[in-house]
Amino acid sequence: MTAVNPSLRDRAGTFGLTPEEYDLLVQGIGREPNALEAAIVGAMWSEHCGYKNSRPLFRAFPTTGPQVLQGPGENAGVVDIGEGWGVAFKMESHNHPSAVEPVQGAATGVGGILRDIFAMGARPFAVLDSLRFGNPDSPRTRFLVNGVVEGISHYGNAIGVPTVGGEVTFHPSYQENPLVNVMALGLLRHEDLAKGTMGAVGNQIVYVGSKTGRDGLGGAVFSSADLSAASQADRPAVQVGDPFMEKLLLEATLEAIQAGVVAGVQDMGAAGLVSSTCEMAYRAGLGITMDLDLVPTRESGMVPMELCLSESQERMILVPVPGREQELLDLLAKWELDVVTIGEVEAHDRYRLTWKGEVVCDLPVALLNEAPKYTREGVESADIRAKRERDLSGVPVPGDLGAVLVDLLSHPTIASKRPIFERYDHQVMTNTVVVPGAADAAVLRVKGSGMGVAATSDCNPRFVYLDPYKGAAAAVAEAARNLACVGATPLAITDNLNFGNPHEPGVYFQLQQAVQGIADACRALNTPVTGGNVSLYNQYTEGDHKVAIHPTPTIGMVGVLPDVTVRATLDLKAGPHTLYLLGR
Amino acid sequence: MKTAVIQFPGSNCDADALHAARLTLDPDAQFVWHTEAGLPEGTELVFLPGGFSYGDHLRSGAIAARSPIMAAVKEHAERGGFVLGVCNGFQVLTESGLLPGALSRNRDLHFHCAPVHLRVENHQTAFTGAYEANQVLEIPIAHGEGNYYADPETIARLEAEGRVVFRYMDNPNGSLNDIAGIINEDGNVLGMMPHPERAVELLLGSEDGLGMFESLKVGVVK
Amino acid sequence: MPTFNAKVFVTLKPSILDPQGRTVERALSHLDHANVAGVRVGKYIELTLSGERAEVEAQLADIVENVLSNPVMENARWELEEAREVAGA
Amino acid sequence: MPTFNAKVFVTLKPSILDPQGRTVERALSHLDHANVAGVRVGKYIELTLSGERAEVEAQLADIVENVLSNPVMENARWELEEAREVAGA
Ligand SMILES: Nc1ncnc2c1ncn2[C@@H]1O[C@H](COP(=O)(O)OP(=O)(O)O)[C@@H](O)[C@H]1O
Repeated sequence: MTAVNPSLRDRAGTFGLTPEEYDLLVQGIGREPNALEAAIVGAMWSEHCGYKNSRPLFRAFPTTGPQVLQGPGENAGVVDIGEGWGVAFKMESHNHPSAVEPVQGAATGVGGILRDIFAMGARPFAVLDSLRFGNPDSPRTRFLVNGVVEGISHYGNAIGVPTVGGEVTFHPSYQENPLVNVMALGLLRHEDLAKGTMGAVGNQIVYVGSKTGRDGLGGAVFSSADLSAASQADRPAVQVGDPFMEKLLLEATLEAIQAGVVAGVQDMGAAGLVSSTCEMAYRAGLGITMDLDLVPTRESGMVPMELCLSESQERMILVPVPGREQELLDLLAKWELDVVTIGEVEAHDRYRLTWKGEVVCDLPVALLNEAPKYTREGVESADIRAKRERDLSGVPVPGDLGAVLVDLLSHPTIASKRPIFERYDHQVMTNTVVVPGAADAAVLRVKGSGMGVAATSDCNPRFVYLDPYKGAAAAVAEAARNLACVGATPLAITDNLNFGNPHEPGVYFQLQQAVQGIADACRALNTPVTGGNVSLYNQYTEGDHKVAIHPTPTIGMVGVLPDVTVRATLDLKAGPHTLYLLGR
Repeated sequence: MKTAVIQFPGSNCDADALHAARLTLDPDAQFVWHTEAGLPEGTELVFLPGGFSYGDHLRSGAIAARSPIMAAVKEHAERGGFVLGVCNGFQVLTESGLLPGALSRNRDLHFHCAPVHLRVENHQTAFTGAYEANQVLEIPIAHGEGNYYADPETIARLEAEGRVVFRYMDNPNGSLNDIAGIINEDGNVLGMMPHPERAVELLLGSEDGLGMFESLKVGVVK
Repeated sequence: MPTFNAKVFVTLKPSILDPQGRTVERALSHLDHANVAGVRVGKYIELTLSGERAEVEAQLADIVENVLSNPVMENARWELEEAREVAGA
Repeated sequence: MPTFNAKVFVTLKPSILDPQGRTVERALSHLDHANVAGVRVGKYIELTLSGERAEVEAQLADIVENVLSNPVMENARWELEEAREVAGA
């Protein structure tokens, strides 16, 4: 083992751990960790990987139903749409990267969610993007909108998956902290459903895709002592995506899964190599040993911390079916990807890494995957409550309602999104039956069957701000209405919970209430939650303190049309028509 | 009509092209991988599909134009075989010299995906025989680099020889003379930015692309 | 007022992935140029500015840093040269 | 075998409209840089080649002309320089 560093506790924060969490770790392993181990635990226990603040709330979600082929816990949820077909779908945020470098931040957001989909054995066939920006008149907002749309368009168009829907809203609370939530859907035959598992003892662990660079390590998380000599300036906080490489990875992965040579597969996303292999080992209930010297690198002199936590894009872990290793390697090599066997599954419960012949990490798999969970006290902000309860009867009705209507219609949140969705290829794959703008949900046909799949993403954050329970429930209801309006039966949802700092009682209250609202609405509508994503600490500076963004629980919903030729769009057809108003 | 759809590693309309070709021209249409040295025996039509053949790094189509299969495509064209290049396929054709000119970034620098209206400027080609003179078609575009450029002499020649086959009614990208599609001197190689393979089924909005495939089919039977 | 020609070179930082460069390199090696390595694709921007040299230099530095490149992932350098009176281009 | 560093500059021909350059120019004038004109955006490519100088020069000329630029609308020029023995990167 590398030398034990007794002062690590003092800088636990640089690894994303509180001193108390550090003590938990020491207790769990019966010794002091080394810096690499502390960093690995810090990454695995982060909100992004470990959901330490949000998981306890998720118990409220309904997650089962006859239509659910795969519920939460895998790379993506999967629903049965009939005739042996399934749809894998999930939504994920790339908020912080997009605020720093909008083009690449948004592009790699698309890349990441697509990998989650094809890791399930599904061919990605639609993307939706839900975007929130600040004041529409500010130059920074224009820069961000243009960059984010450019990034999504660049990645999605190039890889050839249509972007078929989404939403764009503007509100000052997102001025510093734009939200970029991307949802993807994929189609699979039931028998091709793949899982993120290491399988059984003796299985090989195969690294495939791009080489590993120092991407995504420039954040403030680490003190420079833990990283190699590369200067801070050269350590990019941004990752650059390559849709061309991802296309190769997609085709190679699907070919391998369909050939039946894959026992387990997972994408390397946040916390890269570590989180993917840790989670796969945990699902198998087994230990692994990997040799970090074998990881393909893009730069020389990379050290274990960098190899483990790099967030270089377009990389996957594949576990071959025993006895068919060579078949898998040959198949992958054809696509000119870097392919290396870097480790093996073993009959113990440890997560072991070696480097230059030394064991540099030896931790229990379970400890890594079982982050401490926090349940906090939520308290509604008195200020927001007052706004909600404000008596509106005294507000004067404007005289010229026509002018008000024009004002409303010209607000960028309400105005046509054509300039945005025209920059996305929404027709590639020739399945898009209801295109953006034609309805509030997109409809795609399933080639080889008469069915259609519908998808939408929705959330009205102003409503959630005023009443997080009702607002979040309303987002689910709106999504269901949007599906019903194209003629689809809603099946299930994925969610993306974008909130402020959960340590603030007011924010925690919003999170709690919103989750309960989603859960109750999903129960009522029989649309279980099959997956989701959490993005916390979204805040902006007001005077000398931080204020949370409007709470934004984005809902992505998927539905099915038994006969895709029977569908509806929102345009008035050749009249005369009678218009009806439904509902209360 | 025996059809081969060329697949570059970053092609992404390859499956769409194959689907349309099988629906309209040849139930046995096949993919041909870019590293192949030759086309399948008896190939009559080579379909260069849209996409981002090599990530479209450098310039669209630039690297694809230099791949092994393109030598075979050139021979096929020289023997009088039909070649249809759509979108990125058009870019590959100009980059490989099978068609004159070049395609550069759209005037507003943005990618555009939308249905556009095209006028059939020459309905007496093997690709357009099923259309009427000056017929207006609705066919989708989806590209970021479709701005056709050639030097003035080349443009004048194309116009004089009736080789501008399709013209935009409302130019979406800045193309000179509103050019949407052109044909070579011998009339067997056609490149166009709009996607006829996306317009062969009413379910997806338009059937106006069908005429191209019907023209080719009839032409061969004739 | 004098006029200056500026040339600006924007390159990705060395440790940032350059997908363009990588693809071009791979394509070149398929084209029998296997002795080519380290391909990096950046931007080359030409512009002219009128004004006094000191001001133009400060202004150019600002433009390069804030408009023409993103310091998060790119490096940029520039050259400035006074244009000859009879602009012959 | 010696190694050479090449720098390649690809620019649009002067007669061709450069929408990117125009967009940058417009953005700059909105940002109070109205004294900036003639913005043209091109490509700057770095690569290394190993081999004897004469061969490398011929090869580079070929690559630049046939792969890195499109003579229909672009001009290209290049510089070649032998890399120092102790490659310090
Ligand atoms: N970011 C986006 N990407 C793709 N399509 C979008 C985006 N934003 C809006 N759209 C599409 O534009 C249409 C109108 O959307 P929107 O203005 O949000 O309508 P509504 O508020 O009535 O749901 C829908 O078809 C929607 O999918």
